[in-house]
Amino acid sequence: MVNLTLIIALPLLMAFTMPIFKMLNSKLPKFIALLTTAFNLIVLSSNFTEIMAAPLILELGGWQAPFAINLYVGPLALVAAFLINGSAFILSIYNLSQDYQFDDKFYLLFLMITAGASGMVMTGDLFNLFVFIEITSIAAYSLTTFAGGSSYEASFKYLIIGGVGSVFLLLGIGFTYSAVGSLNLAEIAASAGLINPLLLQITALLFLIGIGIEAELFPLNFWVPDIYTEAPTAVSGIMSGAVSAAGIYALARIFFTLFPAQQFFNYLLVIGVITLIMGELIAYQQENIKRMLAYSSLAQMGLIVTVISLGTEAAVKAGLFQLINHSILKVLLFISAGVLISAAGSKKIKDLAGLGTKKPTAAFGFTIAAMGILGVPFLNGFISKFMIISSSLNADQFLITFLILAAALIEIAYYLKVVQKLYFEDLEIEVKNTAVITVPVILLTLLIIGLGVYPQLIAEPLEKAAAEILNNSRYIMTVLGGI
Amino acid sequence: MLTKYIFVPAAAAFAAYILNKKNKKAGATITALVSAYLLLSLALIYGSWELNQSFNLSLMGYQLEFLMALTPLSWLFAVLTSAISLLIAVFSIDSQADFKFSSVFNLNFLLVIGSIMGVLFARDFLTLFIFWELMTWTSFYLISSGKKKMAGRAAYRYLILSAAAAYSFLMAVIFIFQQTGSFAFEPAAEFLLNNSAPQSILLLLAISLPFWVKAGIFPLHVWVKDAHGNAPKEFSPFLSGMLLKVGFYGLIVVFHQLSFFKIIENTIAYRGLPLLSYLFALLGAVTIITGTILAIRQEDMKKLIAYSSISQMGYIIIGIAIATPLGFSGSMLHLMNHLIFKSTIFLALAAVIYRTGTTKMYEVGGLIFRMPLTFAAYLTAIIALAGIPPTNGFISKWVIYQALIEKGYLFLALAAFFGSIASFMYVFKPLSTVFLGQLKPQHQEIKEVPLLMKIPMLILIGVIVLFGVFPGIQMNIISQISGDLGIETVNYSLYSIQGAFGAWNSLYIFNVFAAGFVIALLVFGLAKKSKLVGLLDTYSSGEYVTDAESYHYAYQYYRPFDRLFDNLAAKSLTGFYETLTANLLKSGESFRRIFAAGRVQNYALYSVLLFVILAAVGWII
Amino acid sequence: MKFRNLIALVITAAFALIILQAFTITPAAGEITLNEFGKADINNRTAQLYLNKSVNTDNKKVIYQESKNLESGSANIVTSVVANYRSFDTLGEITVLFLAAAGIGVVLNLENSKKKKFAADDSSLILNTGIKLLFPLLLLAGTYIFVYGHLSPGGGFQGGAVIATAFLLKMLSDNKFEIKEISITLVESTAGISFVGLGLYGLVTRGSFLENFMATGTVGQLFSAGIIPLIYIAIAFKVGAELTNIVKNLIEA
Amino acid sequence: MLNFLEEWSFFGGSILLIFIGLYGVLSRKNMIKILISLGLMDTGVNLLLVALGYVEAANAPIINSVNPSNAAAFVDPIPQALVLTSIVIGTAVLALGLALVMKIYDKYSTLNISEIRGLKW
Amino acid sequence: MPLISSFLILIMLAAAAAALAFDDLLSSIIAAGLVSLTAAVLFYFLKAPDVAMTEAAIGAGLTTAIFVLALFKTERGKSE
Repeated sequence: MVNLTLIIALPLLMAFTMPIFKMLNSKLPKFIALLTTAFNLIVLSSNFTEIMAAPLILELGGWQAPFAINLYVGPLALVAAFLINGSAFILSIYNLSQDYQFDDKFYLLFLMITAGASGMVMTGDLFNLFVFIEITSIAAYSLTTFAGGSSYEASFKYLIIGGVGSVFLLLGIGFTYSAVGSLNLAEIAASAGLINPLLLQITALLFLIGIGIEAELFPLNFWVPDIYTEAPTAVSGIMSGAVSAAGIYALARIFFTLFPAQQFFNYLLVIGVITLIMGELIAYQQENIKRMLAYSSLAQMGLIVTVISLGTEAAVKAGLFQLINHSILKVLLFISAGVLISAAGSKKIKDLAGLGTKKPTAAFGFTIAAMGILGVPFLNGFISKFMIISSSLNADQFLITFLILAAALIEIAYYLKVVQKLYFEDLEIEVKNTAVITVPVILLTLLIIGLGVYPQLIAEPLEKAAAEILNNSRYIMTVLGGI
Repeated sequence: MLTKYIFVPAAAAFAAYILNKKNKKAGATITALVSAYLLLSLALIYGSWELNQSFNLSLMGYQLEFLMALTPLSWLFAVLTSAISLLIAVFSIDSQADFKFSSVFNLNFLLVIGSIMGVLFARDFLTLFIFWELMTWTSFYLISSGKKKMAGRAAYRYLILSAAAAYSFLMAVIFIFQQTGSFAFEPAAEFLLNNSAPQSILLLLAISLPFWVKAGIFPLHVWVKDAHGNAPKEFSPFLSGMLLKVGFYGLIVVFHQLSFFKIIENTIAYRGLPLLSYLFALLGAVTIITGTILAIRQEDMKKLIAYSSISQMGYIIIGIAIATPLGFSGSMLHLMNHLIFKSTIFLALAAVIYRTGTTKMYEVGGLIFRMPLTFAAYLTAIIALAGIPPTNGFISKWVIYQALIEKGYLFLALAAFFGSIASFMYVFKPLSTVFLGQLKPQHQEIKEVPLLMKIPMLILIGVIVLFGVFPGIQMNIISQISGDLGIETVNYSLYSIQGAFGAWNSLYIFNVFAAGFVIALLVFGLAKKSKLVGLLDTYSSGEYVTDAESYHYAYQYYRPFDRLFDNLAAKSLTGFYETLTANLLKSGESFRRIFAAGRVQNYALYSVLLFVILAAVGWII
Repeated sequence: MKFRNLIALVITAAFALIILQAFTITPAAGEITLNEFGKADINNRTAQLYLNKSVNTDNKKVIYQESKNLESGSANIVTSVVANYRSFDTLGEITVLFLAAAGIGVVLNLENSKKKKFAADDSSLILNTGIKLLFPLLLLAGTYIFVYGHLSPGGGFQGGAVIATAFLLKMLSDNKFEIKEISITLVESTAGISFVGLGLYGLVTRGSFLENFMATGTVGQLFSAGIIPLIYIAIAFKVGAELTNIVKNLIEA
Repeated sequence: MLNFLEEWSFFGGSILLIFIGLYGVLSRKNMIKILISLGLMDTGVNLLLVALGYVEAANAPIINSVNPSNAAAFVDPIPQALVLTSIVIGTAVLALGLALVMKIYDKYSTLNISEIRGLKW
Repeated sequence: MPLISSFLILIMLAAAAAALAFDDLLSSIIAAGLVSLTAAVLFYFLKAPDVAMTEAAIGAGLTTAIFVLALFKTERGKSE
């Protein structure tokens, strides 16, 4: 019932007024961020049943759907928006115990990166998608620099790659518009079939590169390790939990709706597998725990893209479930790693030895999340790993299944190294006191175990989302229904 | 209601964890109570084989049904698990006094028991996989709570190997699920039967991989030594007693219930046995030989006994692989007997470690004076291990020999003989170094272990002799199992087993030994007592010895024998696995150096390159 | 020419050739391809609806100074697209500039860094007197541009940029000219709030965000085109304040 | 013939500008030059977008006293609106990039990107 | 009209190439400013007055100013 545009409009309003809040009382921005993300979650859940029945079209500016910007919120977009605002909510709880130098600017940027990601997920217009990608990227450039030190280089590198990516994206939008004559995804999809195959291929590749950078695909994701390592913990959390999910959504929306040719899915399959294997192998080498988590999250993104590009409904459902699990687990991993790092005073894994006893909540959070990712039964990772293997075997891709399992094995190797160091080695360094993160850890652990023991909770939205993304003619019908 | 066997230990585990935080002994007592409860309720449901339970769940569009049922085989293993865990729990009430991770230990120990029950009662692959993973994970935590760095690495290697095997299991099982639509054993068995032979064999081998790893058979035995050697002293008996056996439970399920033998019946035979099962038997023989040779070389008592477990596993796999009635019952007998005498040995060694704090044999000596009961327990156990008549070890080895000779496999019989003869050597080494010889000065005031640790050892000694004299008790349940699995049973009575070339009457032999023992006792009692000499009052041909230097010869006990196999032991299999994983992961390093060279312009170049390559690929096709 | 640059040249050349290829495709029957230069067929594009202002209504004719109460009412069609049909994009774009200004403020962490003024010696006489003359004129030109945004070419962005250039020149010419941080942030926030407020008001009254809730008057009049001039005024202040903020940060870094 | 020259000059020209910009980003050592080439690429793309919307002998999409009615032929207004936004986004990104360059310069006191190897791994 | 635009495009491309080729940063910034300026005029030829004004004001004006400021805060500040 509550109009879903508020999910973007309200954070915008709060962001613009953040400097004034800061003048009123310096502690205010923290709580404003928390309240806004909480409000977003309430708005999303209030629309839950309605969207499960039929996708919602929200016209912006009151213009008839396909001829101006409209938001298309289907089950998939709702699930992704829940994921984004959920991780933002939990990270803003985590932020209550943190303090940043320019905290009004931090929370302003934090709200805007969440609103940008939600925008990417809900928009039904191509250029609007470009604008939201730019909002998310520029918020990410600035948020990374809050950690000081060499985060400026990481941010500069990401800016350059983001700049090149936006040029590709703009070229793609230009070609699509001048070929088809409209910027609305449904209208383009309707007449995509008539486009000359060569032009279609060039435009699709332009989009692949442009959005691939956000979706962390293989040759485009070298900014990921630098950014996730140098950025403050909350920023790495929101980037790996929410922004990468939005990137995957955008990639899926573009390729399932506009360019559903099998040839592009084969490209995505190959790129996804390479990202998976490369990510896992390099993650094993890392000594810096945040860099290890960064490579692990880009490997998981590769896994999700691989599974989704198999194209069958079971595969897309498995990919989506893995995306949800990955976001929850990664947010918990980054929060716990953040506390462990500030306790040990160094990002090196070998300095984290023996922290299990001194920092029980953070160590427990890290272990339960690592168990989740490794697919220990009764945790959410197990169900999605099972679904991934059965769907990829169903699409009789034996080599892909073997590679996925081999990658999972390497993953076990490097996560266990850290868990063992935490618990079964003695403490050498004196422990500094750190933030209290019991609330986020408890919330996320309940979510992990809840989804693991009773996944039926989100079975229905997943089924609807997978069905919706796969059948683009229904997407075209719902948007162009009137005309 | 079979799920109670899983949920009771699981619930008790968390209770034990919390209570143990306050009082160190609470955890172990709770484990003992739970195992006793399980043992009792299992005894009550003996015979009701139709007991089963299933509940189905539509999960994410998959119709999954979780089946559980009680079969004679799973009943036997469940009884063995709860019995051995009861004894270990009683033993560890006192022995965990100084153990830092005792609450985590009890939590995981109960979870391991619960998950083993889950594995045993599972009648479909999904439940089996879930509880198998849980068993692996909880035993991983148990092993890594042992000696600091080495336990971590050992547990780490154990988990990686089992995880790799579990994934091959998962892949094969899901493939079958796609063909048959369900995870249960029966539809899978008859699908595999009328499927093309090579594919079924491949599938079944993939399914049996985790069982081979857990059973510690030759190529996959690398984890056993480190895991046993470094695990906490209370967990080693369970690890080598029960965990290795769960692997055999799986193998029996694959061979008989999933009709692996029926499938390979018509494949090429070798000397009257399908080639594949002869290969498995050969693997068993090689395991015996390598286990024995490597056991002799060890200086750490727990590692030595770990290798002896590996070599004893060889006997069991030989029995199962040749699949004759004698062979099968021999291996089941040996499985039970090995569990009993191996846990006695480990408990005795745990008692030694509890008192002296070290696992190195050359650091201790002459403990017979201070810890006579532990010595007695250890002595009876190694007599059983070596296979000397009045004990149960002899019977099972005798039946396996009968089976081998009956089929005329000389090499396997030779390996079995070598295994049991050489076991004298590695068994005698700890006896002489730890218990005999001179008592080290610092161990003068060692006392015997407390009562609660004595009881399990006494019970086990009694069971060794009991089964040695009346094997019939074991044969009842084994014949139930072979009847259920479709293998004809060996005829037996309470105290005799009919082998291929004549029966074995254990009561008669026991009387002879008892008579001999009595006579020896009389002679010892009546004869003149020998003068008690101070241990360190050593006399060495006129040379005047001032300090209390002991002539107790313990280090590198069998140096001449070891020199024979030095080059063989050098090429240990673990080295092979280490190098394999090392350079696989080194490729990751080179991958990183090529691509993440840190220059942002390279990154931008790769994105444009991707565009050009994909355009070219699209243009060519 | 270093070897690395050669590879880069070859790859970029290949990229450019592929893009060029997109223009040289000869369309087979019924296929859509890019039209040649100057041949963009507007009539089956959404642009045609914007030109006829017939998205919700099926209006045909838009006559300067005559047609009344059209759906968008702005004479300058580009302004109607930017501020009315696709005003959500412009809102997004304003946020990008806002985040960039905030980001620069953080990166150069101005608040506690000592005020290092621009080291240029006091600039030449001509520059000072010229700017003293030009400053008010530039402000006037900027205001004209964004106030007449919906009638003649120009609008919020261009007006804001001109105002920012005026302040830039002022700051360059004399070092004592100091804009307090508070005033810039206040202008920025109020302008942002008013833009989003307009959108929310549209949402509350007309049911969808950024919907025009005022009468659109006759095309070509100053007071016409509903909320478009209001939006453009808000945009002008916001862009002006932000660009001045960016320039001020760069000068004082 | 003239139209052919015009077509090739606009489309070809803008793509060449993108090519120069992209080559600049990939090859130049100096960080400010990289940002300049990024700016060039943006200008090139904007030029291409507007050129795609150009109609021969049509006038600017503004109804004023010169062409009072919408019956006359107009150029496509949508690419112009898009380019308006993309120019400002490009400038915002460049400004942030320059601020980062200044900060990196304070630390490494060089603008040569190959000497900034802080993030080895 | 077409001849002038082709000529302007040539100037723009030359200025762009010069922007990369110059060693002195200030002259390459000025060359980039020239590119934006010619682009603004070209937008005018493409009947896009709004875009021309934006490109002139923001592209040529402010961006060049920002680049020069950044230059004087880094390299050029050092050499003086």
